[in-house]
Amino acid sequence: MDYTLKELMVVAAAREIRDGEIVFVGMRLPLLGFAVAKELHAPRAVGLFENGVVRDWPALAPIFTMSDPPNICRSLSCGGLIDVMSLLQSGRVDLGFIGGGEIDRFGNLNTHWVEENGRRVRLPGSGGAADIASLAGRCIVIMNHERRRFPPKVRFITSPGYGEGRGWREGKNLKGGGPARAITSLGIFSFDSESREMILSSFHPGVSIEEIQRETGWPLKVSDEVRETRSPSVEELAAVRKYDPKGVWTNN
Amino acid sequence: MDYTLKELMVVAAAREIRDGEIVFVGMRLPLLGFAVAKELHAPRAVGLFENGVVRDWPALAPIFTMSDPPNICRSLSCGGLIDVMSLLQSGRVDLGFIGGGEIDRFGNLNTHWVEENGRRVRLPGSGGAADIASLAGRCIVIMNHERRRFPPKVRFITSPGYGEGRGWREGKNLKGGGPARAITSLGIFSFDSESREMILSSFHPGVSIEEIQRETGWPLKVSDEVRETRSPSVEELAAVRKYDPKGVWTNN
Amino acid sequence: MEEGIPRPLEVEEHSNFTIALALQAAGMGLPYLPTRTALGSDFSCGPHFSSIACPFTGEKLLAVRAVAPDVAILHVQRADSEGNAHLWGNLGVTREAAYAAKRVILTCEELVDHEMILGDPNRTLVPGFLVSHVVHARFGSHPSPTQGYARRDDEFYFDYHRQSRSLEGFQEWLRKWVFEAGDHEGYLELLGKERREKLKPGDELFSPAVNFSV
Amino acid sequence: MEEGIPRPLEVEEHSNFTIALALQAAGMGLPYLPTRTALGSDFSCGPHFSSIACPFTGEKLLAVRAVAPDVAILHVQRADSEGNAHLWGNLGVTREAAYAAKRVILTCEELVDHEMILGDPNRTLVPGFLVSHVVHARFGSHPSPTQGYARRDDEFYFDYHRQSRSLEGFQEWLRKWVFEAGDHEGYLELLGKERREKLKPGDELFSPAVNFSV
Repeated sequence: MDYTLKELMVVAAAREIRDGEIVFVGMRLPLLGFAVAKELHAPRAVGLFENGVVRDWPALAPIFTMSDPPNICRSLSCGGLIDVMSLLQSGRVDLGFIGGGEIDRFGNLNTHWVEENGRRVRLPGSGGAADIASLAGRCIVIMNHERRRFPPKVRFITSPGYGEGRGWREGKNLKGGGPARAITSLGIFSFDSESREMILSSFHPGVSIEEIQRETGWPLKVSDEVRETRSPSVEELAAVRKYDPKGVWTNN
Repeated sequence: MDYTLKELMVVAAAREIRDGEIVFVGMRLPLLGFAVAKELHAPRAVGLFENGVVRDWPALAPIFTMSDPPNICRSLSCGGLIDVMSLLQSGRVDLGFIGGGEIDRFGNLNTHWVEENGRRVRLPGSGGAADIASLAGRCIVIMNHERRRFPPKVRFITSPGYGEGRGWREGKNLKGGGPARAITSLGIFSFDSESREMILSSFHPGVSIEEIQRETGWPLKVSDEVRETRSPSVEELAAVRKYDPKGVWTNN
Repeated sequence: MEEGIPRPLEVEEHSNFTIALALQAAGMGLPYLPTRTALGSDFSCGPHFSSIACPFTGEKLLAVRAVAPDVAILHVQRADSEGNAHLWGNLGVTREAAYAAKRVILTCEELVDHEMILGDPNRTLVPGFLVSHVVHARFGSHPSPTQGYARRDDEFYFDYHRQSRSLEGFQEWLRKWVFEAGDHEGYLELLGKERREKLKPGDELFSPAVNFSV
Repeated sequence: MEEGIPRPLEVEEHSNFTIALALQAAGMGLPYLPTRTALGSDFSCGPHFSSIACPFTGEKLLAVRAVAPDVAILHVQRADSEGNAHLWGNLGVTREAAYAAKRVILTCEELVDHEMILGDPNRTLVPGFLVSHVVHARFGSHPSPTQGYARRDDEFYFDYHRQSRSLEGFQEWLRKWVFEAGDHEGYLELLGKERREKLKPGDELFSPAVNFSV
């Protein structure tokens, strides 16, 4: 392989962004994915950050937090948190990226606490993830794929996916569309439009469906059209490396 | 008299402002009153305008509306309407000035409609007056004193005074203190702390109590300590004329 | 208007604060916002208000129904062709209206490069993707003022108030300033060069620059 | 913290949006604000949330109880001695916190003349009468950045994260950077001149001035 797994994941995230879309961008991989999409197929996409920043081009320099000066400088707009959350709540954000400590078969995410060796371990909590999961037109989840992170049912719903399945979001009056895709370290998943259950749509090069099943805590549904995840193109890889020249985010 | 009635009213308004107070300023006479108070006894008073402006010194030049550039320029803060209304709603405004088309014995104001010759005449509505009357620590009402404007009960409450008397504001959960004073073209009134009814506390020079009663639509209560309104001092008059040199607001 | 000429209009009574909250609610994507104002005002009996209790304290509040205008027309000093704009001076409910409206039309004193907007992102009114049209219109707020670009035309207001007292006077005013003016260029010409010169503000009073360096 | 060392803390779970709304509610003088977020999130079962119905549409919403902090400590670029301040760059929930808090302490990179604040009233954070204390503290946001004045000290964060993994490491960190530093001057000295120089941002990037002329 002449690319890293994280480069593949960044490219997969970038491919989810359509031109002209309003995107709630997270840090790390989605941030890079946004830059790659802007560079290639979505030059008119606009990025929103929950601190109030709206950008139509990537940050001036590599950043660790969305509030670092290079992400503020020469942004399109730098208002307050409530300004961008208002755009989200009024249905004007097309998609958002989130991650989590645990994800279950209906795409619910837990970033509050997990149990490790019988001890409750505190995770960072919601941040803006519950807001994006509740309100964005569609959500893209980015996860490390390990069995302990893929239980059949999360212990605590921080960021709602489809809850207990079909109709659950509507019953809660959640206006956002819910998870459209999960991009994991092993493959890419979509969600069944009827049952709302996670379905494997592609496995990354060198990963078998069996391995993915082993790392998933419930009997995995596999799409009839399952295939290998398309490798990054030369242009895609060049774009990733332009924005992460030292591999800070994308070295394995 | 070496001063006009309106100069007397401006000075009376100025005297209501204590040093350091946060004042919701209206246009015309209260605006001048604020300038006079700042010049003389209340140098640390701060003026709020419902368009979002906060000033610690009077406008650069005479203005017709609070949004005229001389009222914006070199203000302390120029935010939005909701910013200053939030200060009002959270109880941080000490007093506000309002006027009206009609006022009744409990200090309720009507600026919605009156009947003239059997025809309903539309007035400008609330503007910010209902908000100030509802929420300011105390309210100062400025009125032309004519019998048709002083009915026993207003036909429509735009800006609440004490409603039907004692306890009414508390029943409505109104957080502001209600009218503390009415400065009219004939005299100055306070409000009884028990019954909440308007009480004549001073009559302007040259005006008799009988005349005030004739121009008031209910049997007028008169304070035991009623006296003549104190004439403007030399300093007060000088301050009024400094800010209204052409008498735009204070010529009779 | 009270007589329904040329046709009746439906009026929703508001205070300055409640209409601002109605716009803010729509801009935030909410069906209402609560407030403590107007609890004793007779106009708060309208169907766009509702008496509610706080779910935590039980105290009486007023709910204000959201208002999402079909269109908001807003005047700014600087805009780029994508609708990213700098507004300064008086704000009032401009931002709330821009977030609330289904469509936003910006008129601007100066059409500027995108780069200039990026130079001060804290001053951006709303992101351009909320804006549907940008119109370059010098003196576009006339007879109202625009900080740094136009004084208030007090005489124009006095004239309007005088003429609009009668139906005939108002129609005459309309004929001259709207129908015969035709477009904004015609309107400015009608206003005349001398008057436009008088509306230009005095000495420049520039804000202190701020440093966005990284 | 999970183990209650040195003493237990009560935690209210929020999302970024709900804590911002809780502050906004307090700053607006309201006991709560409604929202559409977190309707399916387990933390919204806490006592500071309540499921409500819109009084107009009947739809399900979430009420967020107001949070009025006892004190807000906010860092700005410029403040005068009365607490009138210019803040630019990242805003987040700074304004909401300033309106919500019972007391506001400002730390500032530069203590400036009142006249400079008046030069750009649109950039004023909050009127000074809401501010109880002003502290002149260069690099006052360290290790976080301040636009135009200080870069983020990434290394300092890495060190802290490393050391705070164990109780002993955290206590050692506290001893050095808090107790022994003593005050802000001591802290800056401990940081060292070289490190402070490295934190200074690069080439100046000034905002375009705006004209407030009348």
